[in-house]
Amino acid sequence: MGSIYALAALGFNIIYNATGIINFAQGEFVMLGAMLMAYFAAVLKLPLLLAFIVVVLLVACVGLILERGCIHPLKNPSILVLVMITIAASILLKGVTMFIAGKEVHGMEYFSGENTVVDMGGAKVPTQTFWILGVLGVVVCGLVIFFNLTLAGKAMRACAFDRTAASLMGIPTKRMVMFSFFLSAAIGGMAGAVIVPISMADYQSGAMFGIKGFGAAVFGGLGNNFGAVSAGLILGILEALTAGYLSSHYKDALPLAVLLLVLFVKPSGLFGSEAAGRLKKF
Amino acid sequence: MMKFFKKQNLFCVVLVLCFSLTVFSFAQEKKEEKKEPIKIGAIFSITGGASWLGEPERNTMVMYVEKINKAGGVLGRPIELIVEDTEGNETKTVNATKKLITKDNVIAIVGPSRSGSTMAIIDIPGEYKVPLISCAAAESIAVPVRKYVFKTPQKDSDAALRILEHLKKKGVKKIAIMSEASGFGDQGRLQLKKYAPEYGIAVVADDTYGPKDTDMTPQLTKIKATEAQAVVNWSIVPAQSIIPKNMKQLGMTIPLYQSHGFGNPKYAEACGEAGEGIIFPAGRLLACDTLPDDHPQKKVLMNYKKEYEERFKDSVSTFGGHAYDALFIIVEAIKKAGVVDKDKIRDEIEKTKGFIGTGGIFNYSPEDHTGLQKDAFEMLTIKNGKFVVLQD
Amino acid sequence: MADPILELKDVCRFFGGVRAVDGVSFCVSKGQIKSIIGPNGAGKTTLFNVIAGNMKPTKGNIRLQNRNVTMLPDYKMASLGVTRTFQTIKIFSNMTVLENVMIARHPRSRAGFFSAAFRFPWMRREETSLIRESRKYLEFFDLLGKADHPAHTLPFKEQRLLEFARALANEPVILLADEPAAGLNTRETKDIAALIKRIRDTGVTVLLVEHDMSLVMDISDEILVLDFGKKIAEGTPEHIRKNDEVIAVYLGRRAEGA
Amino acid sequence: MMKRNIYIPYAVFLMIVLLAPMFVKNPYYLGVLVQVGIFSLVTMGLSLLMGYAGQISLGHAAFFGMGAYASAILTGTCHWSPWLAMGAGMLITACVAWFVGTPSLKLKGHYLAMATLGFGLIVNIFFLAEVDLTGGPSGYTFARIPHITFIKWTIKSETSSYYFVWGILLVILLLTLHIIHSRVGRALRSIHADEEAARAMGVNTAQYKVGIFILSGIYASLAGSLYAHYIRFVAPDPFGLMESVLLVTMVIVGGMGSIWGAIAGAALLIILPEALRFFQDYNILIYGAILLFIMLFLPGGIFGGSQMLWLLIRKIPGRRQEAKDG
Repeated sequence: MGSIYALAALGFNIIYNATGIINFAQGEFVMLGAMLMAYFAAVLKLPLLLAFIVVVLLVACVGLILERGCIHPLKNPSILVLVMITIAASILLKGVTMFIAGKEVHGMEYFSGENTVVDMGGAKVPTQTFWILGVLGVVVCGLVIFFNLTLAGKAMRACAFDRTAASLMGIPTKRMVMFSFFLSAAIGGMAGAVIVPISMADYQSGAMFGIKGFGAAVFGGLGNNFGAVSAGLILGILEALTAGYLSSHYKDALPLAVLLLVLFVKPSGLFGSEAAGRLKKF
Repeated sequence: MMKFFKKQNLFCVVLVLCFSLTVFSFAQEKKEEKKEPIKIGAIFSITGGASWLGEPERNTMVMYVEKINKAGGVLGRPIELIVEDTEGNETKTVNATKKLITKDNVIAIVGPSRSGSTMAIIDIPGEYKVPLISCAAAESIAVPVRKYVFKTPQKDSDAALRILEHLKKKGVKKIAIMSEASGFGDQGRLQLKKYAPEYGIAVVADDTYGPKDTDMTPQLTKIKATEAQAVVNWSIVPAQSIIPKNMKQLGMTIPLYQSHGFGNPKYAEACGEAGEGIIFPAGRLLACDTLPDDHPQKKVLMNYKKEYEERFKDSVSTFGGHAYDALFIIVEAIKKAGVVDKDKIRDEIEKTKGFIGTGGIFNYSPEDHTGLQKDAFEMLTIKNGKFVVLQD
Repeated sequence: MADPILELKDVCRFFGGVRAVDGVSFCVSKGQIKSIIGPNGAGKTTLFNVIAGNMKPTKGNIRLQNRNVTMLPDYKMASLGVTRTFQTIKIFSNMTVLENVMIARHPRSRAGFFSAAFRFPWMRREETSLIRESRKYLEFFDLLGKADHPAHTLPFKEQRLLEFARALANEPVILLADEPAAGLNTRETKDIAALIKRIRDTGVTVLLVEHDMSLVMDISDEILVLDFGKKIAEGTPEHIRKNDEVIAVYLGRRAEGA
Repeated sequence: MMKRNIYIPYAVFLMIVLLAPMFVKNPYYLGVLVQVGIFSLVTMGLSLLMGYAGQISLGHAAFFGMGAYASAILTGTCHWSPWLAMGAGMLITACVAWFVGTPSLKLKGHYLAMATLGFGLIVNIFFLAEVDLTGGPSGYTFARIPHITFIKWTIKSETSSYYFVWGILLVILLLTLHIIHSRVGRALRSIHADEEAARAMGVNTAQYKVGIFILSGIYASLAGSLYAHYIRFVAPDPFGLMESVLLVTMVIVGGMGSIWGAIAGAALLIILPEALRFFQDYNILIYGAILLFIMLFLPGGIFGGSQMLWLLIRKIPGRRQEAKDG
């Protein structure tokens, strides 16, 4: 579970870094990924890998459309307006999904066969968990390589650091924003695609992924990808521990309380430095 | 400063204009009203958290109202169905109810889908003297009896009793309860805890989960460590299909009982292989193929199932059945009353006896607005991915 | 030195390993214009922030009119009479020019949530006198004609003036001006110099951080030179002009920097 | 001169509010207007916090819910007088707001958003989990929430609810307008513009931020109590995260930095979904589209929009920015 939060948090970060926006439609990307995956793999019976690739591309395109249609046309928007736009967009995405896919829940088999488990020191771990961890690992490695070794990645980091300076250096910041939406939507789509066998999805599951992902992103320090991954995992583990040992009522409350306490003590998140926080005003 | 504030004045005027426009448009709308059709209102959670409940309910209503109208309507007048959406939100439900009653002047209301929503509006029918038949299960809707409020689903407590009976028969002494943190799950949890001692059954674990949770392994791991001989899960959301999966992954072999909220073929489908052998109480609709031919409900159930599935290309669920029952109870009452009068219709609804619906055989009385006994529930199980009546 | 308004003793401010301000001591006397100069990164702005209460000193002691104010937060310092202007103009762009000045009277008025909500008679009187006083300050800076304009519509120089008007309306004991000539041309700089003198003549002590040497030499009564967070010289403009170490620092730095 | 100017629109508004029931007789419409009043109360407080002090709260539905639950529990379980319960609710909310606000408001931007969001979720989980106190997920069903009695009138019918809620709203509105056009209002706006400069002018920004947070919490709590006595049933759902987001949306759609905008936003976002009932399932699409449209083309909200429109008509250029900033 934590891995999914981590993936969602990564998505938040990528857009945040490029634009300073918190994209509240991020959860919707995860939901779309899950729904499409269920459709392609379970209904159309496409081979897994093909379905996965198609899903990720499709969700990424939705991200692109979102950016082109809603973010791009604005000339000089305030952060708050952008946030509201992403909220409105997420309502729309939800609505469209509801009409196309219906209101039922969709699920599918585990990637490696129904209900297969691996015995690990007495604890039975579903094989899907490894798929999820694997995807997280691949995404993290991919991002590290992308941001550090490729020109486009470096350009995006430059944008994150100082947008004006980056555009003066000839980096097409607008295109970078577009690309960041593409990338984070793709990551969201991946997260959705791997989670659907475990948790199933309907048109409303986006909000939960969104909140948890946002929580993880803030917890780890906005804009800090390493922080996002660790914080996502920590939140997931905290949740499981609370439900297992304390009270399942407060399963969601305790990690939140921990998050709040951390913020109060260290206002820029666990791994965020104050300077890197680059606090954006509303 | 003068100028600055003057500008503000103008915005206020604009605001005020908008406000008065709305007011006037409200006032205008009232005039266009035709008296001809008989208006029946319906309030379902068509969107929002419980849309999978509201959807079949609405579909059922729409389909049968069309059918009735094609056959000449009731008392020679067509029925006009006005469906409202609660969005699963209590405030919206209140608005919808008031709209139906005071703006649309409906003569009776079917719904809401959920217990919480029903409780939010429970006094309104009495205030405006409009009969309402709820499609939500909670016992508190009909206990204490409210003059204008009826319900069609079976009682929660009956479901709990049926489960406990079965557990007792199987010699189970210790159970673990899982429930979803919602009105439905909470009611069931309370009922189970209340009646379990009467059957000599101890509750050794009592856990909840959020309606949108995706993994119940932590709770189940905790339960696994107890001496529970069976898990009883009370939920109405898709999340419950995850429990059998999780249990299988954890290697738990104790039987899983679900509530009547499991009565949706999609849930069984979602469980896949892990769902085999789940035991749960439900109306007979789901397993009507396996009912003996001489069962009084068989014909009604088979017809409803056939018609619904033909029209909507979607498997039938008990929830739609609740709406079916409510609609036809009202229609029968109108026929018997002979006039379209809210109070007379209410009286006739209360006099309903031996009405064969999808939920069971309804007998309302001034003391009982539930209409069903606990034998309305049949214990079902999943065999080869299909609901069948449990034989033993 | 007679009548010290502000007194710093061995004030330090470290950021991790960086000693931005390192053991600085000095006095500002009443009615003086004192300037702090030094190369980029010498710790001038940090020192300002420490005095104004924006940052707590790591070590050391600050006294205002013989009162220990070392650890007081910035808004307290402001109400005690330490007011500042900023290097990058910080006017309240969402308010009118007049309201900008009225804000400065904040510590000198007392209406709270409750009294504001119910508009007690005394509160109305306070508001009226607030407007009257604030208009006086605007008049002093020739801004009265634009009192009701939104502050962000003013041209740059007038925004700077507004910042001064606002600072003065705070009735400061000592005014900390952070590079008031930044972004202004030579003529405007001259106007600012005259203005600072006028402010001093109203009895307000001025502590100045400035890069523009001509401005500093022209108006300062005393100058303090910082380098790497340390005080390297202090004295009258003539004295500083002749100080070898100061010249070395400036020339040396320039040679490196160029 | 300032005084006259805030009282004129107020007086016009007062007349409209008083006269509206002469045209709107249908209880359903009146009921919708009552809800507009209740939500306006919350958005007014939120507008003070967001538009004036420049802080954000994604947990305001929690305060709204605390007022509602306080009224429900204290009148239902403890048999207090509704007025006393209302006061107690506001007091409790104020304490909680102080307790949460003091550390939270040191945070900025998205971190503050997350902190308030987290707080809102925790309070909602509390409503869900404390079954013995709140009735849990099924809502408060231990007792029926009584009608409120004002002097000798029982507020029961839609018309009386309308006058009661809007009467309270009008009083609060007046007080709020006074606060805005005062030393306190200026201090708040200075925080919005530049916190450091505000402190340099002697404004104790931390104290004001917490103060306005508490005040907006109290408004929300009062609205919650009114809600509880009007709907007479409380359940956790209407006080969740989506409601908090909706409240913020109301303020932004209405136009930040204007109390009138807050009322307009509440009115629009309450009336719009009701008006869209006709479209049934499609309302979610239309709703989203309208929201998107407003944000794309009227970034200053309805109020900023009307402002811009007026300026365009009058051909006074150069104020676009102002609408945006406000």
